[in-house]
Amino acid sequence: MTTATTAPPAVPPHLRFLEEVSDATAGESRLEMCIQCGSCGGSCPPAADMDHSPRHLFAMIRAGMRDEALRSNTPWICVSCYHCVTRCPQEVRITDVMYTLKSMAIHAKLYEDSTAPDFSGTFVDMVEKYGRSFEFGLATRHYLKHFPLHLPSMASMGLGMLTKKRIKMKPKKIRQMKQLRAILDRAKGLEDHHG
Amino acid sequence: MTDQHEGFDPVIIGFTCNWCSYRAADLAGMARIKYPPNVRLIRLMCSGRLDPTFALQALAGGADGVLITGCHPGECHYLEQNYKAMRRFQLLRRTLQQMGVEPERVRLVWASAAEGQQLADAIAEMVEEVRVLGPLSWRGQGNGGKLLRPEAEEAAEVGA
Amino acid sequence: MSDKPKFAMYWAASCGGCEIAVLNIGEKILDVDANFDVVFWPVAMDAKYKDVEAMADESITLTFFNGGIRNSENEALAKLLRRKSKILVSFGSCACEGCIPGLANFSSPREVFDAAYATVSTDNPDGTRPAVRVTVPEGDLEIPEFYPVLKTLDQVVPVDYYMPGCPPESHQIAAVIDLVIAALKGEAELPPPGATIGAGDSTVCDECPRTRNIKKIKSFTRIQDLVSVDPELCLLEQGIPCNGPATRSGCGALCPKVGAQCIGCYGAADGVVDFGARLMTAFASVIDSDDPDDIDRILDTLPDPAGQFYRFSLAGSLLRAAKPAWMASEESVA
Amino acid sequence: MAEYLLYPGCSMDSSARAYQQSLEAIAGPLGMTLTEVDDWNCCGATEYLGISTTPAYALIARNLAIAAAHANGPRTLLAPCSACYLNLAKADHGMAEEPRLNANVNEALAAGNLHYEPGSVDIRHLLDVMVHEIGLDDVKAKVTRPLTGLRVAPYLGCMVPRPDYHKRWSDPEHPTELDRLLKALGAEVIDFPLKTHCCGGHMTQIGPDTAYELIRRLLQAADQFKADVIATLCPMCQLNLDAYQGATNKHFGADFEIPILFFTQLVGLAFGFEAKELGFGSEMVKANHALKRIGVEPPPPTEEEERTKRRRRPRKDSKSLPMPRLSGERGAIDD
Amino acid sequence: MIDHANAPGPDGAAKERIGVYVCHCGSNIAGTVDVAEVREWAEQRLAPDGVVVARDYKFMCSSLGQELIEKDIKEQGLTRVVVAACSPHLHEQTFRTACQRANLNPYLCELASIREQVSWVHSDKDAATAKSKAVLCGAVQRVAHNEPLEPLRVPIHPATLVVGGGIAGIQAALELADAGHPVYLVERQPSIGGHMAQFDKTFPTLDCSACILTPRMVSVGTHPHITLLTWSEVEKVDGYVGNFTATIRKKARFINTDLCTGCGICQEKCPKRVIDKEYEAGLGYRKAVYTPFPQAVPKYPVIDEPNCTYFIKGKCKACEKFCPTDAIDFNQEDELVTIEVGNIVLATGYDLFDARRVSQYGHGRLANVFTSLEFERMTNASGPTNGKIVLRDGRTTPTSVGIIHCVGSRDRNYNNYCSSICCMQSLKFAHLVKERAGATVYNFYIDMRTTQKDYDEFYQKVLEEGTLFIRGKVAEVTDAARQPGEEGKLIIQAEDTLAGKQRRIPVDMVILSAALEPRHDAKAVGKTFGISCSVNGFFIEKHPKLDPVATMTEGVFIAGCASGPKDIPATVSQGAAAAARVLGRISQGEIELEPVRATIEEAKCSGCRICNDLCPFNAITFIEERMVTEINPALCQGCGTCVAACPAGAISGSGFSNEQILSQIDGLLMLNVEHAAAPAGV
Repeated sequence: MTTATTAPPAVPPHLRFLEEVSDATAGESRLEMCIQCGSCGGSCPPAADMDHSPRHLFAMIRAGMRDEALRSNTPWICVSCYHCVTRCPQEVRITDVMYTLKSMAIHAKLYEDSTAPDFSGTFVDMVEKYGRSFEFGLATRHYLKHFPLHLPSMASMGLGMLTKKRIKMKPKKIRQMKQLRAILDRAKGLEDHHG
Repeated sequence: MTDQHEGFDPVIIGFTCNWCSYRAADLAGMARIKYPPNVRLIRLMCSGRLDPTFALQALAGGADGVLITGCHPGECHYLEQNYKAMRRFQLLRRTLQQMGVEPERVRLVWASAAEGQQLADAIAEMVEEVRVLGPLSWRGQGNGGKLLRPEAEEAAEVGA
Repeated sequence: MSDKPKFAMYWAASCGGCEIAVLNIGEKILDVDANFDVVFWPVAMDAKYKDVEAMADESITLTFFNGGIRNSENEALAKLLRRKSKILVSFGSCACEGCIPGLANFSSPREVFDAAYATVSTDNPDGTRPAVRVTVPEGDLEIPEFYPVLKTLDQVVPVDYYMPGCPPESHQIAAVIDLVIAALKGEAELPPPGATIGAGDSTVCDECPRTRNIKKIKSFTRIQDLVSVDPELCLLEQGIPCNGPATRSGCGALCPKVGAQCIGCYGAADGVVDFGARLMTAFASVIDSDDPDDIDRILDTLPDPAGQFYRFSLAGSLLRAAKPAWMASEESVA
Repeated sequence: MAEYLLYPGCSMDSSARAYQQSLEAIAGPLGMTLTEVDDWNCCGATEYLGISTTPAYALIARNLAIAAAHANGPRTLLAPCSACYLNLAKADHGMAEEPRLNANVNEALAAGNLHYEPGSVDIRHLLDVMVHEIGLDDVKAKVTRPLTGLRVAPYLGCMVPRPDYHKRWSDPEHPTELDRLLKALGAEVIDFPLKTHCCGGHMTQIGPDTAYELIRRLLQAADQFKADVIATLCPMCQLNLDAYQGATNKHFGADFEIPILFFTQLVGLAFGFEAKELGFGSEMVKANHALKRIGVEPPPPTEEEERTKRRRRPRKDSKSLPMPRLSGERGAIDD
Repeated sequence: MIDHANAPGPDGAAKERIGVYVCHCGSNIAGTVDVAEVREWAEQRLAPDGVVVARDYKFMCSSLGQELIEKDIKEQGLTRVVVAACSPHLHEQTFRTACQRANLNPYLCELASIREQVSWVHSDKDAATAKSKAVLCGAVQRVAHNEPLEPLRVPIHPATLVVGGGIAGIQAALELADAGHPVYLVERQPSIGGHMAQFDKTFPTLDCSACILTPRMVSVGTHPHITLLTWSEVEKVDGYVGNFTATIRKKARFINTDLCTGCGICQEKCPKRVIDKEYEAGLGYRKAVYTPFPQAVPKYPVIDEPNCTYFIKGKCKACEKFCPTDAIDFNQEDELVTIEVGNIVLATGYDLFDARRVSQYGHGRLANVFTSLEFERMTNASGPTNGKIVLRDGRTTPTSVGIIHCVGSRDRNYNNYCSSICCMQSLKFAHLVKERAGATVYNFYIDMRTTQKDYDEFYQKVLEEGTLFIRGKVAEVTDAARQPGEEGKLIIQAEDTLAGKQRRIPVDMVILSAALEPRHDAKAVGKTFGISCSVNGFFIEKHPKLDPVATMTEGVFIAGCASGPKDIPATVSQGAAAAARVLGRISQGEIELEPVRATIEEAKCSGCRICNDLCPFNAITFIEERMVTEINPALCQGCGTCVAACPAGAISGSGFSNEQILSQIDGLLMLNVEHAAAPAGV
């Protein structure tokens, strides 16, 4: 049957979180289709550093464990390699779900370690400021804040990069910055969900 | 739109195939699933039997809508005849549009023998849609028989 | 006045082609004269309506009535000639199913008038439109009322025989005249009332010499858009929307024979309820796809289905016959 | 001369200068004319999508809209950077299949008087075009200096072969396109098992330890298969494997020394260009050995480099490679 | 314009005398529909349309209710009957039979469903009553145009064609032949036996496949009632249930089977070694002239033309030189035989999923990754390794083996169905590896499905043997070592979903339990026999539960994996079931077909050929000589698609004629004249 059914039955509370995540995901998340086979967790390169494997995280989402799920570091460690996506036997949009969870976590201010959110934040700030990413500004600002101890070791590398002219000291800015800002502002206005 | 058709109760003639959609209707009955009484079903052996003449006859005879149903694509009892029904339906709809009959008045719905609920829902939905359209009054009549394209549609509305 | 059987021919909303077709029968026309008194034939001779009114009912043996019923005058004459005629033949496509004038049924009368009296090329500053009654210094003028739709002859009066074609083929007309003459002499049996005469029982393909195969159509194309048309092969198989499969035989497949698709002027075969529907289902049935989008793509290559299927039969079609519904929605033009 | 729109992406004129340079060098011989998308902006990498959906897509879509607007210009939008390639493709695909997204993004674009109809540009990666459009025969024909004897590990990374919305690659896990291209250049190509595995992506910035481990896996596999160089087609991969190779060695007490080159640089060499024309010398792990192997004179070090030169330990036999943390493999519970 | 209602003729009386019976069905109908009012209305309002009797009764289907009808037919001389009651699918037969008892042709009786379509689905009594009138009126208008019909009777030819010589086909053939009926068994390969002949042990009992299969093969080969056609394929099927004519291509064997003794010298002497992709699943070799395996039935070899040196180079003929009976015949050509059969059993089996498609598992790239079928051959005592479990090098015995379930099954990237045998097969493999190689075995599964008799017990046994089970779909198999102990091994990386950890397990050998897929040519074969494939590509059964071996095409049955993955017990029972259905038909001697059929009025047919491509049952044929189209009534299934398509209106459909349906439409709308405008000419 292709036609829509009449008023859908109310969603039981413990399922609302699953729905929320699905709705907030661009396209169909297909989260509800997960059969817990673990091909995602098995494929994930940085799985070892995640507190929950993606599969486990999905089980938690289904269980309605909102806070635990949004606190998980898993989405932040996801490297968007899409191995899980192409291998998933149920075609769950895992990477997109991870993006959703990140933004939901940011909105809900639910994350243990601020390194990743900050990095994304800083990156986006730069982009919104110049229209281009600005590696030098980004790296320095980010490293100063989060890995002061790494700085020395990084310094030599950074210097190397500089001498090889692989880092620009000054940011590049696009001409139509106004236009870009207008677009992004409108877009933010449209970003209704999980407000 | 609706208020202007106060108290209007549409009549819809539905064509079913003997193997899927008619059995879906039977199932809806056995399960006591309620749907509006505005639809009257005719049993054919297969949706492939649906001669466009039947739809025209129904509309000419005073029906406000025509519902064509059959087995899901790939599940036809006669292997592939529902595809032929689909082809005819698509051409019929286009032609009717030129004749000033709103496309919403002719519907194609696939329903397996197990889909009593879905069929009932589809019927309910269509009845409401047609109720809103009002009695068949050849709106878009004055479009000189041009094939209504979305943008052309309002133009036709005005012309009527 | 001799006691020869009387013959009449009248044109209502039509182009006059039917008359020419009758004249085209050549010396046969002399047989008509030999066997009939032509009592009323506005095209061929002078006659007054009152003369016809004066005749006794059923005093005209044979009347060929061509043209559809577009206005009150057409209707009046139809009723008059019905009353006066023994055999009333719905003559030609216009009378039988509306033909080209019937295509006006796609549009409201207002639009019909606009097309005639309000185009860039018409000089009509104060937008005058025909009205049944107009008062001029000389007094009141009256013209026939223009109906909201064109009707077929049998929608206003009972008809004895139908003779299809736009126009009917002259050899068929000749045959019919021979038949009636023979019948009058008691040498032949007239077909049962309501029958279609001067045509075949099958469809144009039956008379078409082109070779035919199983049909699978991936897209339609206008004949003029084709670089070359296969002279041997069925036109429909070449994607040309040929109405031959559904159109009554009798013309001898003239058009396909000369490489033009049949446009369906002979109407539908016996027992068909709606001509357009037959064409619709025939075309749809040979579309070679099971994918809705693909089917839509193929149908896009048939830009004017209603025009294709109802070119001649719109006024006689099921939906347009259901006129009251839409007449109600149409404000009167008079 | 086939025309292409080029979306270079932010790193091409900075960290991936060599990519840009080598691409410019070989474009001519390959019969490609490249027109840069006017006033393009950053694609948002993998960061913006994690902040909010619509703006992230709108950011990307601005580029698509501008590209599509290039009046009767070429339809093919070329992206040499993996992340850019994927983001552009992702936005195009997402807008095509998700009406809600399409509507939102276009409403946003309208604020800048732009509109994008999904599918109106053909987003392709440089490698895809070289192999499938220009064709290996044409490439072979241009080879004047075969890379004979150079063992290359073909490395595509993640974002080019996956998720591959338009099925452009022979396989999402083990595509053979890069292998075939390099073979066409005369190189000795190893069956690199990790050719589509992750380089660590942004983790070098937010969780270096995680990144180092991923980098180590790649270097180790390349080393296990005795590769002289790793050929990559992504600025991010190149940066992580090259610039962080030192840090990785430090972190694990290892001493990998595998130069990471852009595949365009190797194409350039095979086409007979000189090393400096191809941006050689800008890599952190010097490619000099590799260059010498195929008889190419490495570019002289710049004086800064002279100043900042460091002593390097001679390379040890890989067998005796000391493995860090034999308790090792955090998470792995099978040792 | 055709006349719609059964309007009064010149004599003032309607053509037909119609009886109307409205059923209360207890309160099922009467509860929501004012039955009395409906009856009364019919009596008065429909009298002009020929209704002479109208009654309502508590239970029309009861014997009393039926007698009521019979009585009226006899006494009132009814010529048509309309019963307003339940769905025709429930009681149409009942009332038709009642009419027949009263010598009224059963097809002159119509049912109007006012229960399933009115009383049970509507609650408003007025609306329900009004609709009942409309539905009844439709039936009355329709029945006036019903015509007396006689069911078609066709004789059943006693012979049966069985397609496919696997265990399903063998079973079906033997059942039929043992019952004394002639059987033609057609097999594509040089020998019957199918996949089962490739296996070594069968789960769960572990008895040797050859030991139980060979006797069956032999009795097929020697059975007086079975004509065995191997190295043959069905090319064309004409006719219909009871009377099929099949054209079979006997491919050239290049062996004169009358002379050949099957001594096997030709195979010994043949100098050309060929990789055996079929029987040995690519793991072993055969000669260019060969019998697939020693116990092959029939025993005659075939010459593999594309690989034979003589056919390639024009010289060699070693086999011919050494053949003691001069049975080699290089000039032999394909031969077409046509046979007459009454029924057909399709047992065409399955193809194995090409595991290389799951590239992350490395089959075809990593030497020691094997498919299930390769492994079956390896463990088979008569296989390429004489049953020794070794790595590709052919020497080394593995010390650790990983078995991966669901490869290409339950995966939307390949096949989203469960292949149903993989769990048990993988357990069998685990046991064999333990038994023969004593290696450590890991089974990677998503869900363990051991649902049949003694299956779970077998699972228990394998657990006892110490096989290690890891619940997790394997992510990848790689040769990229990451840590000590991984060098030179295949590493299976997966999430142990129960331990909640990603694990890397180094093994020497990996076995992929590949999916069972429809035959690559299933669609084409289906077309030949007039049956269709499901979304998954397997043949569709008439009813998945109640009629699993029949198809929508009368006289064509399916058995075994042709209709979906099955284990051996299920396959065998289906073979037997199909045979039983065929035997039923044969013993009937003839079969009755519903008379709902399409017929062409030749005078009207213009030979436009619009209808020629519309019939999936090949009932429509074009007669070139007369340039008209004909319909074979026995092949016609009565769908009416051609009736609806005929542009000349030359095709009519009995039971569902235009007149019947158009009148029913008018009848249904009669109450709504306020909306309607009577079509011109009515």
